[in-house]
Order: sequence, then structure tokens, then C-alpha cells
Amino acid sequence: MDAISLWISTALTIFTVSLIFKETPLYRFAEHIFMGTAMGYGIVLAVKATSDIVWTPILNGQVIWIMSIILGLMLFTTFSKKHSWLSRYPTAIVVSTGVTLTMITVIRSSFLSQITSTFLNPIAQPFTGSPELAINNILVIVIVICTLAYFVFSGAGTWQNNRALMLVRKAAIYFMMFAFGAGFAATVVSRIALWVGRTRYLLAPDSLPITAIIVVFTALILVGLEPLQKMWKKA
Amino acid sequence: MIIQGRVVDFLFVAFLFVLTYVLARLTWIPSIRKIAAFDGIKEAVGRAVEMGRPVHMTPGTGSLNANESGPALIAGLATIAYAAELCASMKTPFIISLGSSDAIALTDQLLRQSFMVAGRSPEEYDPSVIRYFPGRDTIGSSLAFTNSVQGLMAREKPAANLMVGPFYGEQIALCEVAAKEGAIQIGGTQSTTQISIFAALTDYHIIGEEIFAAGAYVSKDPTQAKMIAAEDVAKIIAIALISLNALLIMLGLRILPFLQV
Amino acid sequence: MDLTERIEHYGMPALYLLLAIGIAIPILHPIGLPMVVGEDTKTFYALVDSLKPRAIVHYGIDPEIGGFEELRSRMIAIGAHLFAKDARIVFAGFDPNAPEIYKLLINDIGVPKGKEYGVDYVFLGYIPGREIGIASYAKDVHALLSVDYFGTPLQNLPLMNDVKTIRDFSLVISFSSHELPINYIQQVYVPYHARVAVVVIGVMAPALKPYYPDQIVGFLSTPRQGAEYELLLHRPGIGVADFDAQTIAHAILLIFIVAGNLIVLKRRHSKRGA
Amino acid sequence: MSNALRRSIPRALTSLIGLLLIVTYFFQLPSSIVDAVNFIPRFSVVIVAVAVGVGAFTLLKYHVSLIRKREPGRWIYSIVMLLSLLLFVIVGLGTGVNSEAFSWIYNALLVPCSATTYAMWCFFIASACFRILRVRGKQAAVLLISAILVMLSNAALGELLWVNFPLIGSWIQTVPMMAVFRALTIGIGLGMILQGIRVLLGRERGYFGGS
Repeated sequence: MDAISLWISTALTIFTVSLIFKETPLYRFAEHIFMGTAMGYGIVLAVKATSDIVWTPILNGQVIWIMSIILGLMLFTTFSKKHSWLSRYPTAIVVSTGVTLTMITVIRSSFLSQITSTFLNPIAQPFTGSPELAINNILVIVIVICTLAYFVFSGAGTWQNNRALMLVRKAAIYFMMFAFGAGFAATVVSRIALWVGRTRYLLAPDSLPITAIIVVFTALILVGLEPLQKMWKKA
Repeated sequence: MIIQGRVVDFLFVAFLFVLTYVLARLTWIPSIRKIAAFDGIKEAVGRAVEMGRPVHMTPGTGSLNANESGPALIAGLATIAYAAELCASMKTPFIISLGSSDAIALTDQLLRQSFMVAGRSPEEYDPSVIRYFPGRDTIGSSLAFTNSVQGLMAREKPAANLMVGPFYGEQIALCEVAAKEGAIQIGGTQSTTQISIFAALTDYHIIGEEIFAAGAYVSKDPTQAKMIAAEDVAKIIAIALISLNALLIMLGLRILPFLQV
Repeated sequence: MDLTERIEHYGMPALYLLLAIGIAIPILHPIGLPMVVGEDTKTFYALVDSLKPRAIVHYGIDPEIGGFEELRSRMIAIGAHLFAKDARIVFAGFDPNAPEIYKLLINDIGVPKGKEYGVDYVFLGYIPGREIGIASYAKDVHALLSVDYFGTPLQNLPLMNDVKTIRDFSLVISFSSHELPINYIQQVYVPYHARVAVVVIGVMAPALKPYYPDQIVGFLSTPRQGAEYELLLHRPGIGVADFDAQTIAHAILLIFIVAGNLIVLKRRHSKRGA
Repeated sequence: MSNALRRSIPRALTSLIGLLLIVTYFFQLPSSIVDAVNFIPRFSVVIVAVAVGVGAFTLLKYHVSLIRKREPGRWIYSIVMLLSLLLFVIVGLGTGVNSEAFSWIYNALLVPCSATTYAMWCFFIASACFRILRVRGKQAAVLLISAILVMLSNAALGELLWVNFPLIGSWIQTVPMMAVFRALTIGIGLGMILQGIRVLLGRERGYFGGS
């Protein structure tokens, strides 16, 4: 990478990360650059995607694709008070495809196959299986059932007040807390690895001096900006 | 003919459709258990009123027509519409960060409705409360969205931060920045890999499927409660199947093949 | 201000600074903290080590660019090991970031002298379509692609003449930061019973663990396994530095968690006293 | 009539599309019908792509208003935003996405910003550990214990204390954690299905029909 882009990207890196200490004009600058480039990139990608999908069929005489563009443009009516209802038509198409496609795939992947993978043998074939496997299988079955029962919403004040059910719900909360703790901690390693990678970039031989200069500059702004502004106001 | 391998799937969907239809016909109205997190929304808005600071809400990023993120986005918007209604009736300012360009029109419509329900005139509704940042649907990653929302929260110092919808890890940044400003936090998502972060970091956690119950929970329409009851029936079927199998498999019988058709 | 208040007040910035410095030190000067090599790493190492010379291996570059850092040390170590075992490697990716990552990776691995592009390794570029892409790749590579990433026709590449379907691979490895390995299992293991090995980031571990060791033959899921692999390979590199950084960072975190709990204890104590 | 155009027809359209997609997914139908129905998802992809324009317009409208008002401490940055947006769009549409100039800007501006935003999560998870992992009550204690066990098993520290620490961590993740997440997945799946039914019946609050 050439020197200019090395300077720019190192500066943007340090300005962005400085938010963990304070929001300064440096972060604001990097933030708006990011916002602008991301939006610009999004526009370029969208123009490319639209022309890739729509252009060739239209040239081949499939005029119906013009409809899709018109429907998309109807979303712009949201900026008008009078005609904003027109945006409901494209939204209807988008929402119903999204919801329905999810619905039909989820039945298998989240419902049926999750149930069938909980079809475990609680005694793990008593003559061949290991006791650990049996304990694990029983635990899985119990936890899945308790957690599912926790999310039964109806029947409040009537049959949900059953002693046993209340106990099940209480157990479910603890099971969930235990799982959430583990799930939270399991992400720690990956998150640290992210910054390790960025540190390796910042401390690479050719960017090390640049990093040092920009870190010092950013630190000065972080510490000195507020006192300076106060002095400015007094004067 | 039903396509091979989809028979059980079809029967199940058909069953749910029939079940909701039948339940809707009944005069019986199920009572729904309290979900603490939704009452937390009231508390959060109340605190914003006290402190005179805005409420920040976001349904995360994703596209309305995408698998999984679409339904979660709609669920998030339902919760946000409810929170916006509370804000409108208490005349407290709020900001909505959107990371989905296709949801802007929908959000706008929902907010107009919220203002009307809250008894405010539609003229008082200012569309600039919707702040859009390029998100997952536009550039394939939520990082630009996250970066901008971090900055927004550091500047506007919200008293409450409501995050319900599809999240992919960025909530850790949003929660921490909001926590630094002392905001009360409520969060929920459909993504199982991300639920733990919300559970650990938020004051009120809308756990997993509870986000889909939002609309039903806050509305006074009895049909909504019946929809929740239909879901409960399906859950009880799942519990029954798992326990039944555990019993039968010990006797050497297998019911698994019937579910794989 | 007493001690607990001071910890609460200055805790965050101190934690950030310590973390940044603690991670920077081993990156500049790897320490080489002691470690035990785990079973999963040994299994994976043996898997690659037992490859016959000239065996063909699919090397799936399937992470997002953000997930690459966590996988980097393992990708380098395994790549270097494959070259050392005289395996022939077909690099390809089902994530759009594959070309960017390939450029960094091939530089990191360092192609040994005498290895020739087209004979000993090829790069097929990004293959779109995710699960569908994997399925057609497994069925017939030549029907799916006619040229490699650099535009060379596949029939001009000696290595590709020995590859027709997924059955020609002795080992299929996917390095990924999302659910693509599951698609490999569905499209490569289930229909063809190819030997699939998977290397993923920690967040994906719970999703893939159930498939190991029944459907997949090798499974690595934490960055420390990169360091372990480097030790087995006698080629200490960034994995060892990463491991040092992780250990230091975890130590700092644990100290701060203890400090946070001390604050809670102290408060509870003083409340009771008052 | 106007009410029909404004409410009933979009609602009917939603149900119709959903029904068509469900039927073609489950039943074997003549390929001409299947092809026709398959147009719908592709249409919706185009709509979503065009919607990016709505997003861009919303963003620009807000920032232009900041610039007009000369909002202190904000408007200069809005100009920075506008300029970088324009630069990217002009280069991107002018020279194409595979050009040298485009990839230079991409690598110098977009890559460091996204990589750093991502890498910052390291600091955020650290401060979350410090802030959250405290024994405030019984539930928090359970969360803390499992979090620490998993963290110890992931780092070398646990192993130095006891060789079997990594086993504990992986057991927690493969048995209790997996079981809880499986139950959550089942529930979330059901939630999505029922939401789908609500949308198709025009009863979902997060969609227009809910009132």
C-alpha cells in the first residue's frame, strides 16, 4: 500500500477507536467519512445489482421487469404526506415474500429437526452406552422441556399457577442464565482476536512510526481539547 | 401432489392455520402471562420524561425480504411502534436508527399510526426522527450502521435505549456506548448466537421468541392473545413429542421416521 | 474518594489502556507462554500428516474479512503443513471475500521453492451461490467453472485435469466464520461421503460441534489451536503471538472481574454497617 | 374506493403473494406456474435494491438540513459526509467497481473504518465483563459462574490451574448451553411461523394490518 493510503487508514483506525475514551471531533470526522463512503458504496452496489437483474431481461423484451422498478420507486412516496399510502404496495410484496419464505424453511430447520435431534435415549442403551452419555441425554431432554415450558404464555392466573409449573419455570430461568453466561463468554475470544488483528496491522514495521505519531496526536486531543475550549470561552 | 420430504412440514403449517382459525372463532379468551421486559418499556419512557432526554430505539439491520431478519425486523418495529406511542402520549422526544432502507416507508406509516393512537395530531409527527444509516441490506455488513449509531448515542445521550430486531453482534457496541451515557436498556433478538449478549448486558431482556409476542402483548385485540395460544399449543406438542419419544425409545420403539417424511 | 469509588471511576479507561498495551506487547515480542496441545489439534494434525504425497486437497477460503484475523494462524499453519506434505492444493472460496484473503494468505504461507502454480496449487476464486455453489462444485468442477481466478482455462492447469468431482479430493477443508461449513456437510459429506474437515471461529463452534466426529473428520474452533498447530509443526508464528495476547487479555479481564465483584461486596458490607 | 386502495388491496396483495409462495413450495405444480411465482422473490430483490435510494435520500435530507441550519458542531461533518459520498459514487459509477481508483478508495477509507468498528468490540466486551459480571443476585451469580468457567477454559490460564478446565468449558457449551439454545430455536421458529400467519391474515401490528 502506498504511503498516503497508509496514513489515511491508520489515522481513521485510531480516530475511530478513540471513542472508547470520549467522543471527540476526531471520531466525528472518521464517523462521517465512514457514513458517506458506506452510503456511496451502497448506492454503487444497488445501481449495479438493479442493472444486472433488470437490464438484460428488459433488453430481451421482458418488459414486466420495468414494473419492479416502478414498484421500487413507489417507495419514494413515503416523503409525501398525501401519497404515502402508495408505498404500501411495494412494502406488501417485500414483507410477504420475506415472511413467507422464512415461514416455510423454519418449520423444518427450527422446529421439526430441532425436535428430532432431541429424540435421545435417556438411558443410552443400558448395556452398551456410557453413564456419562446417559446423564448428558437426560440433561438435554430436561433442559429443553423446561425451557420450552417457560415460554408457554397463556393460562396466566389459572393453570399456570400450578406449583410444579412454577418450579419448572424457575429452573428454566437458571438454565437460561447459565447458558447465556457461557454464550457471552464464548464470544470473548473472538472479540479479542479482532483487536489482535488490528494491533498487528498498526504495529507492522512500515506503519509503526505513523501509528506512533497519530496515537500521540489523538491522545493530546483527548486530554487537551476540553481545557482548551474552556480557555477559549474565557478569553 | 405434495413434494416429497415436505409432507410433515405441510401438515404442520396446515394444522397451525386451522388452529388459529378455530381459536379465533371461539369465545374463550386466553390470559397471557406477564412479560416483564414489556413493562420495562413503560419504565424506560417514564425515566426519559423525568430526565428530559430522548429515547433511542433501533430494530437493528437487515432486509425485510430476507430470511429470518425480515420477521425479526417486523417484530422490532411492532415494539418500536408501541414505544413511540408511549413517547408520543408523554410528549417525550425519541430517535429511531434504521439500518434497513426498505423499512423506512413501513416505519413512517407505523409512526403516523402511533401518533394517532396516542391522541396527537399527525402534524406533530416529524419524519426526521427516523435516522437512516447504511446497514446490512445495503452494504452487506452492519458496521457502518454501528459506527454511526455509536456516535449518535454519544452525542444525543439518550435516557433509554430500546433494541429489538435482527442483530449480528453489533449490540455489544451499542449497549456499552449507551451504558456509558447511563441509559436504561431493553433488548431482544431472534438470533440465537446473539441472545446471550442481550441477556448479559440489558436491564430488561426480551428473550428469544418473546419479541414476536410484542404486538399481541401490547394490543387489546383478543384475537392476538388467541394467536399466542396457538403458539403455545404447538410448543406443548413439541414437549409431548420429546417426552413420548424418550419413553418409547427405552421400549425400543422409534417414532423418528414418521417426522422425516 | 475511597478505593472502590476510584476503581469504578477510573476502571474503564484503565481497562482499555491496559488491554491495548497488554495485547501490543506480545505482538511486538512473542513471549511463548507454556501450553498443552489439545486432542482436537492432534487429530487434525494427524489427518493432514497422513495424507499421501500428491494427494489433492480442497482448501476452502470461506471467512468474511473480519473473521479472517481469528482464523489466520490456523490457515497459515495448515497451508504450510499441506505444502510440506507435498499435497496438491485447490484454493477456492464460497464467500465473496475469498480473493482478498487469498492474496494475504498465500503471502503469509509463503509458497515453498519448487512448488509451481497450476501443478501444485491453483486458486479458483470466489464461487457464488453459497449452498448451491458448493453443490455444483462437488458435482462437477469443470461444468461450474471454465477458468481459474486469473483467467487461465482449467484444462491448461495440470492439477485441474486430475480433478473432476469432489470424490477426487482426499480431504476437503473449510475455513469459515459463518454457516458455510454446515452447507459443506449437507452438500459434500451427505451425498458423497467426502472427508470434510472444518476450521471455524469461536462463535460458530456450538453450531458445528454436533457434527464432530461423526460427519466431519477434523474440527478446530479456537485461535489457540493455531498456536498448538504451530508447535506441532515446529514453526512458531503469529499463532503463538496471538495465544500470548489472548492469555494476557484474559488475565486482565479476570482481574477486572474480581475488582468489580470486590466493589459489590464492599457496598453490601457498608450498607449493612450503616 | 380510496379506503380499498389504501388498505384493503395492499392487505389482500400480501395474503395472495404469501399463499402463492406457500402453495408452490409444498405442491408439485406445472413448471409454468412455478416460474411465474418465482418472479415474486426476484421482484422483491429489485424493490429492495431501489429502496437504497430511499435510504440515501433520508440520510441526505437530514444532513442537508443540518448544513442549512449551520448546526454548531455538526454541519461541517455533514459536509465531510456529503463529499465522501459523492467521491465514492462518482468514482464507482464513473470508473466501475473493478477499477484501480475505486479499490484504492475502498481500501483506504472503507476497510480501515469497518475493520476498526469491528475490532472495537474487543474493548466493549472487556468493559461489559467489568460492568456486568458481578454477583448482584442469584441469577447474576449463575451467569457469572458459567461465564468464568468458559473463559478459563478458553484461555491458557484455566489449564495452568487444572488440566481438565477445557473439558468443563466444552461440556458446558455442548450440553446445557446447546439444550437451552435448542429450546429457544424451537420457540423462535414457532414465533416466526405464527407471525407469518398473522401477517398473511392482516393481524400483525408491526405491519399495516394490526390496528
